[in-house]
Amino acid sequence: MLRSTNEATNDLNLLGHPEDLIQLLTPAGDRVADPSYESWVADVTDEQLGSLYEDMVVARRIDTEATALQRQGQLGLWPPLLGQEAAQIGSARTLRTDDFVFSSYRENAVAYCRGVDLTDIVRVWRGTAASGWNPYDIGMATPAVIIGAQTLHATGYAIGCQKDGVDSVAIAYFGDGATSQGDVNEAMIFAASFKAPVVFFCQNNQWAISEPVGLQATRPIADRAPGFGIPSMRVDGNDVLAVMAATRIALDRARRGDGPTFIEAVTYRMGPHTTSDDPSRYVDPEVQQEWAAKDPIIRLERLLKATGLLADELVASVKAKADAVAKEMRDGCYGLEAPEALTVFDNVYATPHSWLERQKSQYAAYLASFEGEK
Amino acid sequence: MLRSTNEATNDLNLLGHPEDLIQLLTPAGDRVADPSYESWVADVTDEQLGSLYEDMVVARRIDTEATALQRQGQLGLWPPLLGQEAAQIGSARTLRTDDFVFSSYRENAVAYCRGVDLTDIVRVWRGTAASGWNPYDIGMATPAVIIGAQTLHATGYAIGCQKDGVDSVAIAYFGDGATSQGDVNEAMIFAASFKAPVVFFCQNNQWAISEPVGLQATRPIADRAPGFGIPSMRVDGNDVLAVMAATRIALDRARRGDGPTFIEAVTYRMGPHTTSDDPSRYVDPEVQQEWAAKDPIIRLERLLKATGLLADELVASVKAKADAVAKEMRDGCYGLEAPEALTVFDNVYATPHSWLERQKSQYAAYLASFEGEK
Amino acid sequence: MAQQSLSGAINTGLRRALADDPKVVLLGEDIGTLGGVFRVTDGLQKEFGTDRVMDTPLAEAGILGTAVGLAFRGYRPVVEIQFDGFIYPAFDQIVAQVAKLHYRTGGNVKMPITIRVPYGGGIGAVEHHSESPEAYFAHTAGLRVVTCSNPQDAHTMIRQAIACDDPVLFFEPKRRYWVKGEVNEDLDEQTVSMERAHTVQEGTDVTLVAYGPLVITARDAALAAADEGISVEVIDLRSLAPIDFAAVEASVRKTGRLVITHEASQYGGIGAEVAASITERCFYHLESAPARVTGFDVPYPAAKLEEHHLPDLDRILDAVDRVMGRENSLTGWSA
Amino acid sequence: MAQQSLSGAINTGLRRALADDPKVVLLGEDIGTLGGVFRVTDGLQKEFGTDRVMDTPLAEAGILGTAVGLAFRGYRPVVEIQFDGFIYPAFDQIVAQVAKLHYRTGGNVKMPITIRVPYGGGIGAVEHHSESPEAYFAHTAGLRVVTCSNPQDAHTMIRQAIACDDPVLFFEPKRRYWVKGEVNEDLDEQTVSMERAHTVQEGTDVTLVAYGPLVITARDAALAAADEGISVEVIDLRSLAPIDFAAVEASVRKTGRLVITHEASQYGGIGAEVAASITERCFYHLESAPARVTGFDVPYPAAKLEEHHLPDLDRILDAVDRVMGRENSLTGWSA
Ligand SMILES: Cc1ncc(C[n+]2csc(CCOP(=O)(O)OP(=O)(O)O)c2C)c(N)n1
Ligand SMILES: Cc1ncc(C[n+]2csc(CCOP(=O)(O)OP(=O)(O)O)c2C)c(N)n1
Ligand SMILES: [Mg+2]
Ligand SMILES: [Mg+2]
Repeated sequence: MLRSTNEATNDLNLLGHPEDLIQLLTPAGDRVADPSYESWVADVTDEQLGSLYEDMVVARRIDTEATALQRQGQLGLWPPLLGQEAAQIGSARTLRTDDFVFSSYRENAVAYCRGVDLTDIVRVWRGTAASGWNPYDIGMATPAVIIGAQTLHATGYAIGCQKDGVDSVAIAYFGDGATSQGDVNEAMIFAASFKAPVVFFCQNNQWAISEPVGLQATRPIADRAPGFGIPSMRVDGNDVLAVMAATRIALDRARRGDGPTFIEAVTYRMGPHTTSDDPSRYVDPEVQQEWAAKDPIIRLERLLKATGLLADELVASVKAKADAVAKEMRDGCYGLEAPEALTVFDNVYATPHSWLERQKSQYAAYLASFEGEK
Repeated sequence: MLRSTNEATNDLNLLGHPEDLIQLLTPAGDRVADPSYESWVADVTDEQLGSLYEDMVVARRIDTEATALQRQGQLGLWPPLLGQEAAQIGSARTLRTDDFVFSSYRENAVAYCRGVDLTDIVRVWRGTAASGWNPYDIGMATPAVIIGAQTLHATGYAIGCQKDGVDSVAIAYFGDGATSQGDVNEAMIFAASFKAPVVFFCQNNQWAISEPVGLQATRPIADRAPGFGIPSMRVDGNDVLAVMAATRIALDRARRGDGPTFIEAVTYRMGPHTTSDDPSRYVDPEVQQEWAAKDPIIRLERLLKATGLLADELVASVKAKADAVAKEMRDGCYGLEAPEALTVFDNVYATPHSWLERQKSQYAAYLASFEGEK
Repeated sequence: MAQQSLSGAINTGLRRALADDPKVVLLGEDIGTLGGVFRVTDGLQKEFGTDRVMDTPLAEAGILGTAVGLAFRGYRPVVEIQFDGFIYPAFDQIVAQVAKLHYRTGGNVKMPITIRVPYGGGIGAVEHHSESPEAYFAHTAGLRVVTCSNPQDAHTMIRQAIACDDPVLFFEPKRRYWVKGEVNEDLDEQTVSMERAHTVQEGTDVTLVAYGPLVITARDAALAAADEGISVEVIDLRSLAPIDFAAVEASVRKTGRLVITHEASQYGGIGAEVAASITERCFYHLESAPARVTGFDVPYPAAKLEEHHLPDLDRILDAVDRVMGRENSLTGWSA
Repeated sequence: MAQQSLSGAINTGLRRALADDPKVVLLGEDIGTLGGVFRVTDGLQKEFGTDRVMDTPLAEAGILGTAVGLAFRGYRPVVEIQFDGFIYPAFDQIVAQVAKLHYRTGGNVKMPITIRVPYGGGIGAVEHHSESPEAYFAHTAGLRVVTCSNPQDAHTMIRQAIACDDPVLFFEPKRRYWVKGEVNEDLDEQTVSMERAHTVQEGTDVTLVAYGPLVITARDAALAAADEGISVEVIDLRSLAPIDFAAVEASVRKTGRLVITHEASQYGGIGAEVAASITERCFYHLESAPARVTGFDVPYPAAKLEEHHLPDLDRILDAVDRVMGRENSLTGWSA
């Protein structure tokens, strides 16, 4: 069950030294020839390039729409993913429906790829429910807000897949800040020991609220995993093709029974941490500008233009899709009402609970005591 | 405050790739010429070699004596350090009195080097006190039983030294099993971020009770630290000179302001986990034999013999010392009585506490109610 | 129907659970080859394999977090925490994840995780090996907390805990591991239920509520009290969250007096909830204020002091005298 | 004497502590450049430097464990836990280390660590941002637990907490951060003490015990009760461990009735200890069973449901009617 040092070393060679950043598409929109990775996306057709473009545009639209809804007071809070579209779409689009996602709160583009009902995306942020969706419907757990906790859940789920003898994979999404949590390190240790089919997908967006990644790590985050016996890759997180390639390599290793892989997707949080954050207190506008120039959508747009794939129909259909998605989400949001009072007692337990039933019954009596009043 | 990747890399080069095992004294008792490390123990005089020998013999004697006391029912429990004398003596003897040790329960040879009162070593194991000694008297915290917790304490203490502008160093002792705990990983992260003058000294004795190190780590433990930006060394833990050299390098780096260093001392737990453990259930006798051949004391004895330093006087004085120490500890142990009942309420708080005072007063009344009875 | 020790009864209960349901998996430190430091899982890895009985790396948060993932995948993880004092590194995973996931997922994801915890003192151990942390978990919505006091209950209850679709903290009174008793492995819910309190002995003057390691002590105290002409009804709670208050209430309505005992610290302990709830439910039946006989509000003390810290027969009798209005250690005491 | 908001009063309290004692250091996530997500540490890093006010890596156990080491070295760390729900990863360091080290070292090593925790609900937040975990710490020997309800107390108490040689959990009612009030920075121990309960309003019929965010609600309830001819005495506990029971007892001996309210879940909460202890101390002065008005025993609910979960004026008045023996929501109710 435990892997030998040699195997691990081979894996490391296979994946190259974590420090070089994998890139297949430059900010200028040029394809990069990289033998060890481009083969993993060689099958991506022009059409699929177009749909990746659509996904990213739609994801950004969902994000800006939700941000607007929060500004209008329709949502209590929203954690923008602005700038991280390639990291999320590129990875999530490589997953199979029988794979399972354990994410944090910012992975709404991932949820979109998993086929989430758009209304479900805003449910929790509107405060009308504890849960957005049924994890088993879309193969994605409801987000973990406790930083890092979900990485262990992904590892356990992966061990379960292993026991079931299936080649499904669990993928954990987490941030650069999360890598400081004990849970994330323990997840790597458990995953390595049991050779679990799990992918650790770290979106290094340079910030943990106001804390720069340099406070969490004094070396590239991808450097850590190898020490735990987990091969890692450091990929340009704003390059949807590179992200796809890296994720496919990781998924392939997991399905082949080679165990966990760690991916550091180097990207940037272009928006505030959440709608209640004020980045002007800590973000350097110049750095922000540098990253704006590396925008994931623009670079793919440039490629599509250059290769003549950005036909008017595509532009039009993408816009139409984005509008439709935004409208569906907005309408769904408006339709979300406060739940009935006594539902506050639901789902605490799966089986009858004498104490809670008594409490519920007493509160029902309390509510009843107001009936007839004004 | 944060170190750059380059610095870290240089450190790594400086310390060599963690995987090669540093050794200056072979099991056969031959000195190994290793330019990058032998210079660090070049100043060790023949006399000092003799006292290192004495320390190890005494440490083993303390250990066997305490084990005997447990067998006789004088102690409730004892965690033998048998086989780990070189790792503990070699490292602890390089410390200054103003350095501070944060250890686990097995580091009794370290406590001996710190000048602990011999009776204090057995106090806790006899169950007569919560604490063996005053940490400030010997620059060593009372042992942490919660695996890994002390590594963070050492890091915090080191940050304190940094703030005070002194070149004192904190050293954390922990085991191979401890490296799986989130706390130990967080300690490395904090130490790296704040460049704290702390030495992480891991005694890899191959076992965490019945679990082999392979369950905790699929690669050498020393491989982990570099990923966190902490240079590491992998040293023959049964070679007192190699351990000294490695520890001195680490201490020197810390004092120079270069931050934390990780040392993996590869050794073997020759005894049971504790006196209540039954290793026959999980230890392979052959492996045990292989390690017996690498005994830390025997190899130094061979060197001393070969170099004619093992004079009869030395042998005699060492034996006398060991006998004296054992006797002092044994007598001290016998002298330890159960504390007075009401002391159970002492030291819970440093300042008056109304609730606890009431509880104490009521228990005093309860005890008084028996007075006069038979 | 054979004699089994309490630890042996849990072992046979685990064996039955592993045999009956392929989704049951055991996780913990040293539970495989070694069979656990208390041998509670002895022989199970040999019988069911390393896939069903897994030794894990030394990290409690890792163990619980992994169990959560296994539960997501449809497994029923049974986790062993080696000693009571080592459960805290897993506190976040237990309180923020295990306890809340069913609620968080709108009831779609079940967390049928059983967390076995050898707990309590009286074995002369060093720090962290004798604690009673049950109140932390009883105060946490989403968790169930139970504890056993004899081999029969231990066997039946561990199987009920594993079969339960909610997460269950299963506290094992380690100092009673060696107590022997008849065990019928085929008892039904009606006879022994982890949710229902058990009246160990009937009485009419005082209701004495105990659980886990102190049930035996409480029963002995009741016998001693009888000699003094006091009829004590002893109730073994079994479930600490929720507590079977209907049973305790019925008893107190009869006796009018209540004494609660546990090893855990008193301040904010289970005893406080029992006293508060029972006072709420039958205030007008109470002849005197409920009394608590518990461990002191100190870190678990050195072995040579634990005899003072732990409630014993005399301290319980003293409280019985107090609720009976007889002379006791606090007669004439003033703060 | 200037008007300060509750958060501002803590900020000035921290500033004074940093200025008065060079050993005071602040540690936490986002407390430096950002000044904390609630701006409680706003400007302090600028004023005292990164050596005194440290942004730490994102790991609560790491923060507390580091604070322990700093305390060993003679520092007085003041730690900020960003939100109540994020304290659990540090639970082991707090409960097994911070709380026990003074005891473990025979009183030789002090742990003057202050753990600041913005807590409680009412701000429409998502999960883990509205919890009230005080009972876990109150049940832990070795820790002190306090909470403030107004700017003056906030300022004086945070300084007293930092000056205290014992570890102190300092719970800050986040939904009251913006409440303004007069703050005299030079008050002495006699006037405001974190150890002594404060009688917010005198009354003769019912003693209403509250703390933190609900003190304002309790006072409003008392005013409303007055209109119904019920005289309610409102007590702000301030210290939750230990509780100033002498003050509560004196009040209940006068009123004969007790209502306790807190946002935290009821089962095993602070209210249970108050009810149990007061019943023990003045059973024969009680006219009715102490009543508890608390959050439900559920994970903190979605924002749109929190109005039901949180005790409010009406629920408190309903309990006041209950202890007064007047008609109330449970009149005629049966399980
Ligand atoms: C255990 C825990 N501590 C603190 C927080 C508060 N918090 C929420 S998000 C966040 C920063 C997370 O940064 P990162 O992991 O990089 O993810 P990102 O927000 O950048 O996507 C913090 C500190 C939390 N949610 N959980
Ligand atoms: C948090 C925690 N979990 C479990 C234990 C029980 N335990 C005591 S020692 C030990 C093994 C430790 O192994 P290692 O770190 O290698 O140190 P060694 O005993 O080999 O010196 C375990 C699991 C503990 N003390 N603390
Ligand atoms: Mg980030
Ligand atoms: Mg070991």
